Amino acid sequence: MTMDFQYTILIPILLFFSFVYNILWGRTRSPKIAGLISTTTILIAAVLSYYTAYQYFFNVGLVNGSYEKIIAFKMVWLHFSDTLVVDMGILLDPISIMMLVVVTTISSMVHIYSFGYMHGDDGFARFYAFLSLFSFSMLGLVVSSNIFQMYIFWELVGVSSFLLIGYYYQKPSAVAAAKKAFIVTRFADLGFLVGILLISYVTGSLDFAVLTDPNGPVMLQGASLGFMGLSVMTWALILIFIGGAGKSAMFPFHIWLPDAMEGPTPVSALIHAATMVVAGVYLVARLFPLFHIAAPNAQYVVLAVGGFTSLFAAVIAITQIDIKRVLAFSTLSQLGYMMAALGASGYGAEEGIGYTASMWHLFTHAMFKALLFLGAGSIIHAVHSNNMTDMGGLRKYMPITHITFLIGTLAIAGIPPFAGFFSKDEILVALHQSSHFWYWVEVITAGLTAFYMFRLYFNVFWGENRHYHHKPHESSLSMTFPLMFLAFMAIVSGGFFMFDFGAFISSNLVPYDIHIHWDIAGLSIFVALIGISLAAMLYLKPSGISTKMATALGPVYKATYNKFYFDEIYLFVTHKIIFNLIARPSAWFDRHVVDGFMNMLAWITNFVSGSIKGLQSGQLQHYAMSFVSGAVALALFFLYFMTR
Amino acid sequence: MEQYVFYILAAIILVFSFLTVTSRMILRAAVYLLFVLIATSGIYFMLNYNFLAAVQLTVYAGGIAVLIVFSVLLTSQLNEKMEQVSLTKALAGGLIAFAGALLTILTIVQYNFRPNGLPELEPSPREIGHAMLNYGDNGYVLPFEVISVLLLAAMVGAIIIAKRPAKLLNEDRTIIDTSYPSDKNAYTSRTKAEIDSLLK
Amino acid sequence: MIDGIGLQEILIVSTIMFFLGIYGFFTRKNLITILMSIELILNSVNINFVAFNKYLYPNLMQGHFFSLFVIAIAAAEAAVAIAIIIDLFRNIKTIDVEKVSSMKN
Amino acid sequence: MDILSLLIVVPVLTILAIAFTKNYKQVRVIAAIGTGIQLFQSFNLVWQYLQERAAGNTAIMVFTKSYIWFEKFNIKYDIGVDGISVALIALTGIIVTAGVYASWGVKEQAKEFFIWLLLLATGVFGFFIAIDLFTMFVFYEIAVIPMYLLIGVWGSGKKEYSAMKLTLMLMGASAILLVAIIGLYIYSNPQGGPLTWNILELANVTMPIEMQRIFFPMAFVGFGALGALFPFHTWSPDGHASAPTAVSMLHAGVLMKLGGYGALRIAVGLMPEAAQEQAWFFMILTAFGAVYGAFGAIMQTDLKYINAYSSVSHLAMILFAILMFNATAMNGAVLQMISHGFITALFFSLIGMIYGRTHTRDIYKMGGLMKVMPILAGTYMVASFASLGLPGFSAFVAEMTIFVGAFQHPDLFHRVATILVASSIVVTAVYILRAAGILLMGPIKNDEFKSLGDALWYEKVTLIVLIGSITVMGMAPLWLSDMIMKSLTPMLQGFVTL
Repeated sequence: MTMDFQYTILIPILLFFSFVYNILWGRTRSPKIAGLISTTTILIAAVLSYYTAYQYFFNVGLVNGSYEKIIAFKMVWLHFSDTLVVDMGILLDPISIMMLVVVTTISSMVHIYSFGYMHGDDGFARFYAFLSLFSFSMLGLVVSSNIFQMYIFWELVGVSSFLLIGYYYQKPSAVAAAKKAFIVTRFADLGFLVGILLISYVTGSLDFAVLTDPNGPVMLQGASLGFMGLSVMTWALILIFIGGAGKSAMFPFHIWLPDAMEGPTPVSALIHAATMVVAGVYLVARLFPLFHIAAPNAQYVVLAVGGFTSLFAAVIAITQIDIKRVLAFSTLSQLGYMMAALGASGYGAEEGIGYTASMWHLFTHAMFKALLFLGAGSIIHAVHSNNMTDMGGLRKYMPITHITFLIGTLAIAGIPPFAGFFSKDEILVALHQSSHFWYWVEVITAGLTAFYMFRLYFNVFWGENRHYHHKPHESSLSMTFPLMFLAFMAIVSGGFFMFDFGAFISSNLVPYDIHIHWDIAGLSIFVALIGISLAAMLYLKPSGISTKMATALGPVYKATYNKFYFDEIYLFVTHKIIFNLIARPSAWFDRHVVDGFMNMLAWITNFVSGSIKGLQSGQLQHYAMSFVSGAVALALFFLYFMTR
Repeated sequence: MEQYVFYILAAIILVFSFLTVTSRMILRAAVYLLFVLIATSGIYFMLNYNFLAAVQLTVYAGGIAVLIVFSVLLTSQLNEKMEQVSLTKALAGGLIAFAGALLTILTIVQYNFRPNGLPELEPSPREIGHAMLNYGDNGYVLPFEVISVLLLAAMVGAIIIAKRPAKLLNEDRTIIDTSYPSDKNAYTSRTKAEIDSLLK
Repeated sequence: MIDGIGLQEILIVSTIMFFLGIYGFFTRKNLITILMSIELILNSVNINFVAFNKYLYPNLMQGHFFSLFVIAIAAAEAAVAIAIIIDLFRNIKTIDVEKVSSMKN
Repeated sequence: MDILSLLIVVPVLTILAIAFTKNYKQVRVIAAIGTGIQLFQSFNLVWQYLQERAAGNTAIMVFTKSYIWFEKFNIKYDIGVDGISVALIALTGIIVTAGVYASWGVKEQAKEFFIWLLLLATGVFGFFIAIDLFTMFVFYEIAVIPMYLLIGVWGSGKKEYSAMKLTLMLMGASAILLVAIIGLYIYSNPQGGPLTWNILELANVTMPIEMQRIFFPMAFVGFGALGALFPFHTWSPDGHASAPTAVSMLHAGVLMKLGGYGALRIAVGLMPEAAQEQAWFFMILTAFGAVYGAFGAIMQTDLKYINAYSSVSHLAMILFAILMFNATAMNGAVLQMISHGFITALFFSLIGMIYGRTHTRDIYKMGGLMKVMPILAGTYMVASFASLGLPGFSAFVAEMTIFVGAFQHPDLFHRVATILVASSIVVTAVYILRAAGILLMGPIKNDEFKSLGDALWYEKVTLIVLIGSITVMGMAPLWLSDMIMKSLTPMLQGFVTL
């Protein structure tokens, strides 16, 4: 049964209009109107997305045992050549629909939340305009039918992220963070772009329908051509993965994400936790058949980078004291999980459990991480500080925030029956099937996750009661409602879909049943509980143990606290090497050597003319002398040389 | 006899020509020039061109030389020696002049002049007057008229030039850049000191 | 015709006179002395005209008349030149040819 | 009067009308009217052109007219347009209009200023419609010469030096160019018989390869110098820094495109064999120039210098793409000409407006302008995004077309060079954001700036026209791209199949 999905074009377009309205006229109108317009459009988009999901999964449903890829809309945007065409299209398949739901849901919650959080801010309209722009770009990204369309929206989410991180543009640190985020991701995007170029060169197509057809000719193209021992397709996919790694802040592009917390907290929740940062994961998932079939080496890179990042970020998260940074590093860690799951996945229904798990984790993570960030926002709003050293005992003042935050923490720690447990379990299953080394890495990471999250939780809500400037109070309904909604989602999105998620999303679109592997799950619960109890021991009641441990570990602690000095390394490379060793010399070279050469030509001309100018002295006698001597010489010449 | 007279005249011409161009006293140079001009008229006499010789004496030796002496008196300090000619300039000029003279003389000596041998014409002032105003063959009325117009023009010009009032004598105006708008130093390479020394 | 004197002797005298004038023209700085050098040159040319006329074409008068005209022109020239020199002297108090360069620049 | 000649006649009439005005108010009104008509004409031309093509006219050039004006050398006033020139004429129309509004505040010697400005515009229009090499060259010179006066008289800073440098370097280049053009003329009829300057006829003639080897580099360098080909670009930073706003806009926006257009149509179009033979050398220069210009911009502190170096980088891409000899890359080159024209004009107009308020162009002396002048600062931000190749703006379309096109080249060396050029977009992001960050964001550094006003109405006209063009082209590039692509096809037949 076919269905007309053309209305889906409205989902992004509405948001685009909201953006245009707010950016052009929002400043001069009442801020309330701007907020209402944005919120209304995103809510409409959310409703449309749910409707689409319902239609797609239940009305259209399975055709010959698998889900169809539906092109709901397609328009030629640009012809590069006869075969290389950039379309603007809407591709509906299980993962894009899931992303539609995730993005519109989280975005709606953030829109509502921001009514309270951003209340009274100067740039209220601007904020909502940028939120609309972001939602538009993100939705455009997830429904892309063409890799180039994806690249286009990829850049647009990058710029919305830039604008929102730099929202407090008068704060130099925010500006610096925005610039850093944009430039780092742009550098990674160069990899994406070159990857696209390679793919276009090898396959002659940019269309996902062609590129991801597992039986298509693309899977064999580019396999023969080699460069440094890897096939061209492998290189292309590694480059594309670099783009994804940049956006998902995988190691070594992770440095921008913690700094990005300079943006308003709702933005961190929306962009830097739930949606934009998973774009990299989504990209790999989108091209999954290509990764798995045409370039297994590239897929292994995905696994390794994802696995390493998850552990690396978890270690750093332990020592951070800024609550948003802790959450940022935990985001990194969880994104690493998703990447690793994709890297470990096989192709097919059962073998592709990693794929399903990754998407599932993406889904649940979006819910509980948005919840955690919004909760953190609520706390910051109340306490006016980001540092957990300024907090403690908040459970008494902010009951709703406390409960919802606890739910989120349990979810991320992987305690059943909360969402994170189920998706993380499937990821561990997938890793167990594929690589024991990375399996153990992720198990350890799970323990660390539980530890640092509960360290955060205990420090903020328990521990000793700090002295506050004014008594913290619970936030308004516009802020607590999204918290409660997301807490509800964080509970049900795992268990509720328990035996159903595989029925919706699988690597080859064929639904299958998934079930809990209690052997693996048991271990992960055990590790998580160890982490929690350790955290409780150290931080539930104020005790000096943690500081003692920190001093005992000394340099290790310091290195971890300073994020292993990656920022410094990057700073060194950009400022010392690129600025001072390339840019400054080339500017100098241009002014002095190239331009100097031109000036030298001018100088020579000037000099020569100055010298011969002496001949035109204006002195009659000089002229006369030249004239006579010339005449004499000519006479001599004609008389004595010409005649003989 | 005539031969020796010629040699004497030639010697006078050459010696005083040389002195004219080398003397550092300007009035003396003018007088030496006068001698040269007179000696030249002597040569004309010897060639039997009496009218021409007379003209030479009156116009040249009488008119022009006096004019020059006058202008010398008007413009120069008489008891002041002119500055020494710089050696390079003298050498260069001398060399060129010498080379030119040598070349010319060599050519003259080598060339075989052939007179046409026809009977000589001795012009009397009367014949000259006729030829001057004749417009037929051997008539010179056209150059004569042209010369008269030229003389008139020269006369008028000389009067006008000499009558023009002195333009700048006050100090705040420069001699060079009167036509330029403001920043005189932008357009001239002269320093203030140079201009001042010129004005002195 | 001068007895015992050929054309070449006269020409040599005039040539030397001519180049002495040239030398003066080159080396003198004072405008009046330059004018004198020019007179020397003109004079030597006159001698040439006359000598050629007398020795080579004694039946004609061209050289003679040319000399006359040259004398006339020299007079005119001297008059104008001296007027200019005097005017110059009144204006810039010098008749040094090297310093009179206001046309330049 | 035919539709193309009107493009020259109208500015000339405007100049005449301006000559009879009494004060600067009349001058600018007349200039605005004249350029308004011109803008309308440019759009009308685009419309007529599309109609003509839709009606099935497949000639290489349409609206052709020919009048002989110098019979002895067969020099004709030959005019005609194809998709490329139509697009560039529209660009010129828009930028001239924007330029007039950007110089609304010129009061000193306004009459002369607008006369020279419009004369420059006349030259540019003439250049784009001419298809006779000599006539083209004449218009080229008409466009270049007023630059000297415009910079030398109305400029700022080291204006005499800059004006002289610019004029001398461009004149030097055009001297070389003239030799190449005459070479083309002399070898235009190998069989003997009448020679021709006409581009269309020349395209059917194969010049002996030995001669091409001599004349191609001359033509390419001659046009390339105007298109800021490394190392002949050094006039551009100084020139732009000293030029008044509208002149910078016109110069960077339009005049420098003459270089790219000429290199495409004459150097590469008429001497394809030598072009292919020598492409590698110029490709190294242009690829290097693209990256080098971007790096050069990182360390600049003067807004105009930043933009001038950015132009060097972006224009190098145009010449780079032209040397790729495939339709996509060349299409990208033309798109980049148009896109860069809009963006750089926008930048220069903004810099002019900001400079007019703060009286400094040193970015370190400014800061936090976003708070003081939200419209100008916001527009500057938009211009920055457009310049660094963000989707939705024209530069993205152009650059991507260039990269994709260039990357389809079968030779590995070309593809590696493409990656090198593509990497310049990262550097672009660095310097653009650095400048925007220091200039617009952060705290306000100078208290005097707090009282500064935002954009005035005529400034808004300039900004809206330019931003509108940039976004329209960035969001709906298809018609433009296809129009250009169709016109490139006949030219590409001259190349050896790759």
